[in-house]
Amino acid sequence: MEATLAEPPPAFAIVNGAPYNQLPEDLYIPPDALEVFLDLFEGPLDLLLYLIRRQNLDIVNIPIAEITRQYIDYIQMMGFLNLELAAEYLVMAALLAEIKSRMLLPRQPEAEDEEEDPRATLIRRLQEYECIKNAAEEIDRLPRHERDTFAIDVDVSKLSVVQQLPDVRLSDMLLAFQDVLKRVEQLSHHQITKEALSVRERMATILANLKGEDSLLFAQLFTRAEGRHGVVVSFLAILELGKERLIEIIQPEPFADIRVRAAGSAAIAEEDFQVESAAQVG
Amino acid sequence: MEIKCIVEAILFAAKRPMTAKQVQQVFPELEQPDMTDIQAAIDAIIADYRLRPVELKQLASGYRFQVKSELSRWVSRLFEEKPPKYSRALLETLAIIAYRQPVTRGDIEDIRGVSVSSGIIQTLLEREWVRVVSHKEVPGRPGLYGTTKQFLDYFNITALNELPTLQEIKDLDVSDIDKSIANKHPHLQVTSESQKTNQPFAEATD
Amino acid sequence: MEIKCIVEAILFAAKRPMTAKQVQQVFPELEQPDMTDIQAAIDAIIADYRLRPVELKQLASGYRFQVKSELSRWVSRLFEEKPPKYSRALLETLAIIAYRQPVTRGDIEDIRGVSVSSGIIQTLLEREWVRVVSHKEVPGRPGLYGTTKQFLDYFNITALNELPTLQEIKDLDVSDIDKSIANKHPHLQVTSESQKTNQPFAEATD
Repeated sequence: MEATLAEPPPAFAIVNGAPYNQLPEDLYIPPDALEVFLDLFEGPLDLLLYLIRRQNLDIVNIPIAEITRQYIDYIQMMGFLNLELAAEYLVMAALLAEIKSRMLLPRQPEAEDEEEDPRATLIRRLQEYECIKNAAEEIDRLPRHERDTFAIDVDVSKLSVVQQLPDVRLSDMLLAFQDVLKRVEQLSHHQITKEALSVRERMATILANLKGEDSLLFAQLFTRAEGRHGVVVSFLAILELGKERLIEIIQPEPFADIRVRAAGSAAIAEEDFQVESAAQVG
Repeated sequence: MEIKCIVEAILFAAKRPMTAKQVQQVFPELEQPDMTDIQAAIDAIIADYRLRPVELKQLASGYRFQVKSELSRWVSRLFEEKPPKYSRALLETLAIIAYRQPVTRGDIEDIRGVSVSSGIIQTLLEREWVRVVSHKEVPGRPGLYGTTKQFLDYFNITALNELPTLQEIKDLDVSDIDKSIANKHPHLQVTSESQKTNQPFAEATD
Repeated sequence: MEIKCIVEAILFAAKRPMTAKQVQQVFPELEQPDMTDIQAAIDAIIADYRLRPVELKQLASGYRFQVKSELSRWVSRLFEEKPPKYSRALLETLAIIAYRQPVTRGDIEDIRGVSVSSGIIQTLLEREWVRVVSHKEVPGRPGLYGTTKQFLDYFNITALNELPTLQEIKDLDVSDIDKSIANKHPHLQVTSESQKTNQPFAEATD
């Protein structure tokens, strides 16, 4: 199909001097060929260029009236086939029609200097577009990576390489946090409570200690060596963890040892208990 | 160890183009050869590989070893994925940016006579072939696009002036157009031309 | 085109070791050389590169061009470029984990008001600055993150409460932060100079 459209024009393409009494050959292309029309042409300038080039015309010498007729024939055919046409094609048709109608009017020499001849504008645009179109084709022919030239890939995995990691300054981190705090203050529903940092740290430590343990004795969460301050920190951490439902503090019966376990293990224990009781009922 | 040997190893190991300066800086600080020595080594390596299937090629962002294009027929068969194909619209947009930079999207559309899809600009930006170099001080402050070194690298050239030269656009004189039309196509100016072509839209919308 | 030339190009372009058989199969079906020719080409190439800084080496899974290990000392510096800086998002995430631990990723997102990429958490885990201390008993059992001993070591503190309090952070301005840390922990002032000196390569060459 593409070949049909792109084929050099038949004898009728002899333009200079020859009148056009018949529709361009293109219009006898089967309709489905025209459906590739929009893919084939990159817009109205491209179509115009095609019409000009297929007749071996010089852009500067194009017979505007004839090219206009051919162009509009094309556009009409598109209309008949109900193919969706980009607005640009219609704008160009209007421009061509305008140029043609101007040419039919008698010349007013004094007015000519004031506004540019629309033909000149069109011709300049066609030239500019053709230049770019050719340049694009030449760029396409340049040897390009992935198609014509290929990266070499030499193995370097055997080399001993130490990957350096980015450095962070504490002040950078604190400044970043300052921004967070400012943002949080603006959103009133968030509140960053001000527990002492040692408490938050201890909370994480206690959770980590509980990991993999069924439960720990309450007393095991305190270290005598830390003194009174350490005990207070641990105690506050346990309370905070309880409040945030991250741990459970349990005492199976009065005066028994208080135990602490991670919230997860509690859920598992309950499941076990339910299974057991079900078994008993059964 | 010979400088040339080290330079060659560095250029083989680097997975990107390297300038002579960058090669120099790979050497430990106290052992860095002069730039002239680095350059001499590079030139010698280029000569060494002249007859081999790989070459040390100078690109916009430095020197890179690559398989010569004469071998693409065989080497391309190594990869299951076909190399990306670029549409005419994309190549034309790229050409306009390359030859007319800095340009806005509007400028591109003026030259091509059709709108430019955002997909095309997006693809060019993602491939890092073009970038927004500035903004035009008109309403909307549209981005002005220019090409990058990666674009030159990809097409195996070192500078924009190695692109194919644009054919010159002839200056035109409107009176010439009239003359040439009048001389060569006398029939085109007669009124019989007005026939059916004057009402394209009425017909087209039927 | 000579067989050796094509084989060499294929081995340079392949991103993996290639057996002689695999090399043969890269040739178009009707042009495939005999295995003996392929093997002869490979042997010739190995000989050609004997004195160069790269070599064609036979590995368990095939032939692969490698930079010779003698050049490790020079070439490895290629990959030791100054590492990129961590993003603002990463620093914020790290600070939130430090000050609000134990927290889930959801908590961090709530505080920051934007989502936290898994890449950030991954990086922090890989640097061993944070760890999963437990899981929260809500649907999905998200991990609860806390800081590590390595985090304290990296920032040269012995316990978290040596960090400025929330109130102090709010009140401080940029220069004060450095000062206040410097006063409390004079050793904390990390200067960019000290980073330069511990480039691993400098150490390696000692």
